[in-house]
Amino acid sequence: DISDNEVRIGYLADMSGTYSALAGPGGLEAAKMAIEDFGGKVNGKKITIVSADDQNKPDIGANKVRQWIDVNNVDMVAGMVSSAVTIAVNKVVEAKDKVSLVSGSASSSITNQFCTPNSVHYVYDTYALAHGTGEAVVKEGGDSWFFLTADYAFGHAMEADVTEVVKESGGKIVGGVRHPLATNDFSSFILQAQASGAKIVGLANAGADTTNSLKTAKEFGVVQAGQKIAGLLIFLNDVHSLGLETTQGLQLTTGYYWDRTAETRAWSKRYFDRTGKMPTMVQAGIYSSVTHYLDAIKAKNSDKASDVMAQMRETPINDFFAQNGRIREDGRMVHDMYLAEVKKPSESTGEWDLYKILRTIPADKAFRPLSESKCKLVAGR
Amino acid sequence: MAELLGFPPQVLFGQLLIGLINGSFYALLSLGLAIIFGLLNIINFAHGAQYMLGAFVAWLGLKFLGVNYWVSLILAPVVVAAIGIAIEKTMLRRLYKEDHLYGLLLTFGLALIIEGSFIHFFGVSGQPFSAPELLQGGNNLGFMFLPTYRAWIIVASLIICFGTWYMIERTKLGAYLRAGTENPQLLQAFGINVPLLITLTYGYGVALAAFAGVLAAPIYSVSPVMGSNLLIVVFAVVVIGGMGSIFGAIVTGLLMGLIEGLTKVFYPEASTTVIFLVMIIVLLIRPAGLFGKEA
Amino acid sequence: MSQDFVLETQGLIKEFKGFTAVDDVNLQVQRGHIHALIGPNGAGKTTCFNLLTKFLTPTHGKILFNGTDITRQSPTDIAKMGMVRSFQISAVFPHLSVLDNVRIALQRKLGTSFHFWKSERSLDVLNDRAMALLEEVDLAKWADTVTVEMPYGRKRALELATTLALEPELMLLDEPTQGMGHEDVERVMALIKKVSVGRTILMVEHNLHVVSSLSDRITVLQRGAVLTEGPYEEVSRNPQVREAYMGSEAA
Amino acid sequence: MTTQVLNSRVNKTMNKTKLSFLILLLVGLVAPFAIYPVFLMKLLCFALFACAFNLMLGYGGLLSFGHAAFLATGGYITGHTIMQWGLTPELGVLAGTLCSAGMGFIFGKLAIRRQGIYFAMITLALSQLVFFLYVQTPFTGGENGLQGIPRGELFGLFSLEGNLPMYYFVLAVFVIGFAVIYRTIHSPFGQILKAIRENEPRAVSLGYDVDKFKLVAFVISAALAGLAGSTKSLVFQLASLTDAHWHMSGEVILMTLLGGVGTIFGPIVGAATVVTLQNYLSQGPLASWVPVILGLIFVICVLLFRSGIVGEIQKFMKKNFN
Amino acid sequence: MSSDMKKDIEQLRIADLHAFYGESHILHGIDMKVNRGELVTLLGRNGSGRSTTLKSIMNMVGKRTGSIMVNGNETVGMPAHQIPHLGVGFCPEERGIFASLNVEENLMLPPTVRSGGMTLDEIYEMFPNLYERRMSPGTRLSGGEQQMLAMARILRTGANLLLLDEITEGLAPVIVQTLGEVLLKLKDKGLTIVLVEQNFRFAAPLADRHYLMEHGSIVEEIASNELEEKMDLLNTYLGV
Ligand SMILES: Nc1ncnc2c1ncn2[C@@H]1O[C@H](COP(=O)(O)OP(=O)(O)OP(=O)(O)O)[C@@H](O)[C@H]1O
Ligand SMILES: Nc1ncnc2c1ncn2[C@@H]1O[C@H](COP(=O)(O)OP(=O)(O)OP(=O)(O)O)[C@@H](O)[C@H]1O
Ligand SMILES: [Mg+2]
Ligand SMILES: [Mg+2]
Repeated sequence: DISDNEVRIGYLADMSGTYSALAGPGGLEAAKMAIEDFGGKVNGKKITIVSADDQNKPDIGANKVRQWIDVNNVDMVAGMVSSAVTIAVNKVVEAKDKVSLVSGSASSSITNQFCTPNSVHYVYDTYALAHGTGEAVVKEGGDSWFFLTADYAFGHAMEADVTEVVKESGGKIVGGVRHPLATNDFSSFILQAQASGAKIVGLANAGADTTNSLKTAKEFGVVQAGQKIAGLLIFLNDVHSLGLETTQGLQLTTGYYWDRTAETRAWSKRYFDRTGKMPTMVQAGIYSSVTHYLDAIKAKNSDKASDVMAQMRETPINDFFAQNGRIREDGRMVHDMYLAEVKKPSESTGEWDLYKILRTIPADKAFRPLSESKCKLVAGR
Repeated sequence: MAELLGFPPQVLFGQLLIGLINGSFYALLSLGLAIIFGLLNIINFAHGAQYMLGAFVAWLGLKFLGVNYWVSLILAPVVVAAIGIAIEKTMLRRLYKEDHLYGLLLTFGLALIIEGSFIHFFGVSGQPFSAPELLQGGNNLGFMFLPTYRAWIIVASLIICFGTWYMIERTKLGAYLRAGTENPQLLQAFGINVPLLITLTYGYGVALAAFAGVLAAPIYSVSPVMGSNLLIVVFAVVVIGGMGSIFGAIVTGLLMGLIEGLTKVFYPEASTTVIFLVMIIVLLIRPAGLFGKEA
Repeated sequence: MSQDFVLETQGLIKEFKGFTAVDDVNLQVQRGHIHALIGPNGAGKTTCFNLLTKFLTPTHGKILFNGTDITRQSPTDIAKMGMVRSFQISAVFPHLSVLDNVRIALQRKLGTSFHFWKSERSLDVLNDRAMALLEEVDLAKWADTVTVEMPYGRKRALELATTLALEPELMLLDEPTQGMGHEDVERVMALIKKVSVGRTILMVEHNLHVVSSLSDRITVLQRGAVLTEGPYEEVSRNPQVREAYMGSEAA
Repeated sequence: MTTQVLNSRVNKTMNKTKLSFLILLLVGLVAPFAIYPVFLMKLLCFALFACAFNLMLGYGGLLSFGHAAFLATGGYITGHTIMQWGLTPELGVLAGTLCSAGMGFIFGKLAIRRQGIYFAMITLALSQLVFFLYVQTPFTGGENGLQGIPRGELFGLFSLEGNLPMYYFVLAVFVIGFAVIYRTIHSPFGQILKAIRENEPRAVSLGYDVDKFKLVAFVISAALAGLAGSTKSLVFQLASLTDAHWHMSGEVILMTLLGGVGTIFGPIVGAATVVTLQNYLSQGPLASWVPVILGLIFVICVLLFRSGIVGEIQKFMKKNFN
Repeated sequence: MSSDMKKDIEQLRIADLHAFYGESHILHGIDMKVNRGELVTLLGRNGSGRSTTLKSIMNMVGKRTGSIMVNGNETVGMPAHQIPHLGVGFCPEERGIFASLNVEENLMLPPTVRSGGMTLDEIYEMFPNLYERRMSPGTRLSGGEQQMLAMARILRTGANLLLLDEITEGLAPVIVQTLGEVLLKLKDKGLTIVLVEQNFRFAAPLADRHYLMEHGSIVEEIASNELEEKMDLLNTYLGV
């Protein structure tokens, strides 16, 4: 049965900070769409949603969720961008035996050493990005890399993952810098990248740091000088705000692109009409994950974490977002990823016509195989 | 080719140049802070926000009114200065007699308001703003590719900085400023319109920030938070230079740019922290900063 | 022989970049004396004074207090040794009560000044002594007023009381009557006379009236160097002193 | 600053203070039955933090811009000692407090000779170094922080997992911390501190080693800030970089100023106000306006009631009731 | 130009002046009048309000009511920075030398408000100490030197109404004498001088009239020729 006759969803994300454009208010809108499309009720029980800004601070996020669960009896937490926040929140959610659907976070550790039985990592992770982009780039001859790495756990993880891929595929790392979070000027690092003579400059950073790196790279003519840039964590909104002039030719891995199929176009159109923006993979993922969650409740007619999680694991995900997506025991939702390249201004036909999909990375290739998992929940561990 | 500390000299040279460029931003901003602190005895925490305003005014001007870069370079500082003057006349004015902690808090509050509202309306992700035709592209100096725009930054800011310095240290008006810094009431009693002097000074300090903002717009993304990160660094610069010392602010600004630049080569992780280390060391050796006068 | 000299300077020199403010001064202050330091403006009195009280450090030379070299000691130390300065600008704790002002000075000997766990009532034992001191400078009836509210002359008196609380062996007064009306001047003179008993006092003073009637011995500085030294009568007769300092006034 | 006058009045109002504190205490004892305990605990932690800071600014006359470092250190050390060495909570908190005190001593040694803005900036700089240290050293878990710190059993006996027992533990800690501050202010030491702030050169000439006094005050303040941090890390079971960031140092200034610098209850009121605002605004429509609203409060507070909520109330009382 | 011709031109008239520092009411209805070319002194105990009187003329107090006419212009309600341009020069009791300006800059700082002020050379001639140290920072001067500087500074501006507060403070007797002579010279040049003095011995021979202040109001006006018979009065108020 459904606790206090109401399904309560908490939407937690960076609502105003660096990451607010990739999930933020747009993500909340997507979640609301999902609820509306569900008729606002599941088995006649009202669905309500509360939201909060975690300011990318784990203590604020965790505390907020704790309060949601203790006071507002929230059943599920969605959104969640900063990996640090997510890990903290998942701890609380596990302790209180509720559900969390992580769409925004990158760190693959969420379903690895930090995995919990109560959370799903839905859209993408560093492993997927690293392998998607890394392999592709090396295949095309980008076999010597220089990293611009944000000096914190996420950056390090990213760098490590990519390094592995590059080495496996026969490339080598010629150097790198670890820059502090929110560095305001990247020219010095770009200069070092140029001096390194590497073919590829890999950006193992996110948000403003990535966009600033790209701007500066453009300014210093990195690409003209014959180097290529591999953006490892770049979202549609970044490309959109930077403009094609700056980002053209950039290769990246994404879990979703609005202009890929009829379904994606249809849903994205609806989203666009509500928000005036095309959805990022995270925002699309939020809609998909919330819907999947509500379906599970509907099926089990219960919002008890164990029931819902079980149901969600059993049923494959087939919607505009994912085909044959499934949730593994470590909480990883595996689905096809896509290698995309940013179009040249000449190729683009509209404000949002930004990517061309190069190829599909099949689900089983895209994510870390369970055999390598450090997750306590994985059988044989 | 001989290596220097494991780096080919030309690489280091490039890094130093880059450092100098960033330094000239520090110089511009800390100069404004120093002037304001000097005469108003107020630690202008809104400086970062006003720097951001400068960039945004330029961006909005371009986007909605088609005002070009060169016009903005003059216009934006004027507009922001006007805002600053309004702030001074309506709020700061009431605080001069108070402990300067209050000035700091008021301006801090203002910064929160300004940045907060801009985030609300424009979001934090940076707005694109391209350099004017004339300054696009760049040329290869052999040891590095120097974008024309970066060269322009050094030139522009150095001219402004040293012009200002000359004005304050070598002219009668400057003498009034320095005197007003110490004892405005008495200066007033000599027949000088101190309130006006103060208002204009604040306006000028703010204008400097805005000017830096416009300079920054094409190379850093125009975003509401662009100033807040810079702010405490610039404070550190002012303090290292010696509170209220104009010359100190300028020179230290450039110096810190260089030091930061080198750190970005040898220990990038610490590049945003190194300035504070320098500050501690300096203050331990010279309690009033490099160019400050001992009390 | 330097026994009965409380304070002695040997070849004291202070240079400010390129400018010698105090130039080889050998000062000897005899125990029990009121010793005045006079001289034209810019002669180096205040500088000299600041050297003695460690607010400046000498470029060359030695300072001996009771025969021990204190040239390198901190202001705090010499205060503890019993050599206390009283300030040109009145040095009181403006927002404390008059009584508390004196108590602060007395408190140190209690040795509990760092005890942040004790109640401040533990200081009440000092009240009698404090009142006694206030009596001495007839401020008893002001004891509970907040100090700012007292007129200028009284503040000087209070300051003296706090200084006395340390039972100093040597008191250094910089222009004790500066900016005072005649009444206050008289009162302070009386006070100084009173407290000088069993103490040594060194003071900088421009008011010849004060100097002549108080001091046992006078040192005249000029351009940083000692011009002459001796009792008032002698000094005031010295033509150089008249020319450089007193003018026709003294007589 | 305007606070001096207030302090000089503190002695007279001592009994009044004791009374109001008893009332507060009673409120504190019953509060968790009306209000969400975790929220209350957060509030108490910040109140203690602000009080500690106020000891320095309001009574030592020194504005520290680096108190975040102490808060964070308390949290990290407590978290680490409990998670890695399996200490019981009270010992963990003790460890955190001591380490903060130690750090306070180092900060003090370096900064204490400087006055005003220079003091503020050195403390800021030092706290930035500490921040950097905590970003780099593995034991803090980088930006993930120390996650899932167990609340454990007090003295190895009473479990603190539940919110209520935890709350009373926090309340007890707060009361102790507050008592220490109160006593410090009204002690022989406090007297000298007052004197120094009133007229430092004079204090020197009276033979007081001014720097030592300031240092002791600073260490006490740091220790209590650490205590607040340690307790906080137990409450949220998390120690993160947020606490070490200079914004935190700014926030505590805001709280103190808002409540009333140099007033004994000011910081508590200030902390309560700020924490409540942040808590209730951060969800719902005004969420993205939180910084703006805080900013407005700053401005209004500085322009209209400069001596803070409590300060203004005291003034009002003075005007109308004696 | 014979001075008696100007004697009756009214340079300064103060009527029912009240002055406040924040809460505290300092001056309680001052009335006084100074003619051109006159030198009058304000005598009184410490805290009797003499400096405050001068400061009120310069509009340097918290609040002031009543009337202050300078050269026939009402200055109450006039912003402080306009008053000097009526030809008023003020030498404050705390000297107010600017540390960040060197001696010469300090001298040159006040704008000239009328023609006929002293030239730099004349000033240096009068105060050789200042010439010696003209390039050193203002506050590096000794107490006395600073006093000279503060005085000299306003002589340059050509102001014809001088408000001098305790200018002999901390000066060696010789300098005090020279200063006395200077004042007489200025008087002959037709300048009007209001002098606040502790040093009665200095002021008495110079002044045409004395105003005796007590608790922020004027209790007695004494012409120099009446000094003798009013001596006992002075004694009771000042203890001369
Ligand atoms: N810090 C300083 N730097 C440079 N010169 C100084 C400094 N302090 C004093 N002097 C110079 O040293 C000389 C002596 O100064 P000092 O204050 O000792 O004179 P004084 O005897 O006290 O005179 P007065 O009686 O006027 O106070 C003066 O000429 C002054 O200009
Ligand atoms: N800034 C101020 N704020 C408050 N009260 C003041 C201020 N300045 C002076 N007073 C008070 O005004 C009264 C008159 O001061 P004023 O300086 O005019 O006295 P005075 O006659 O000049 O004596 P003296 O200058 O010798 O001390 C005194 O009681 C003094 O305490
Ligand atoms: Mg002197
Ligand atoms: Mg006076």
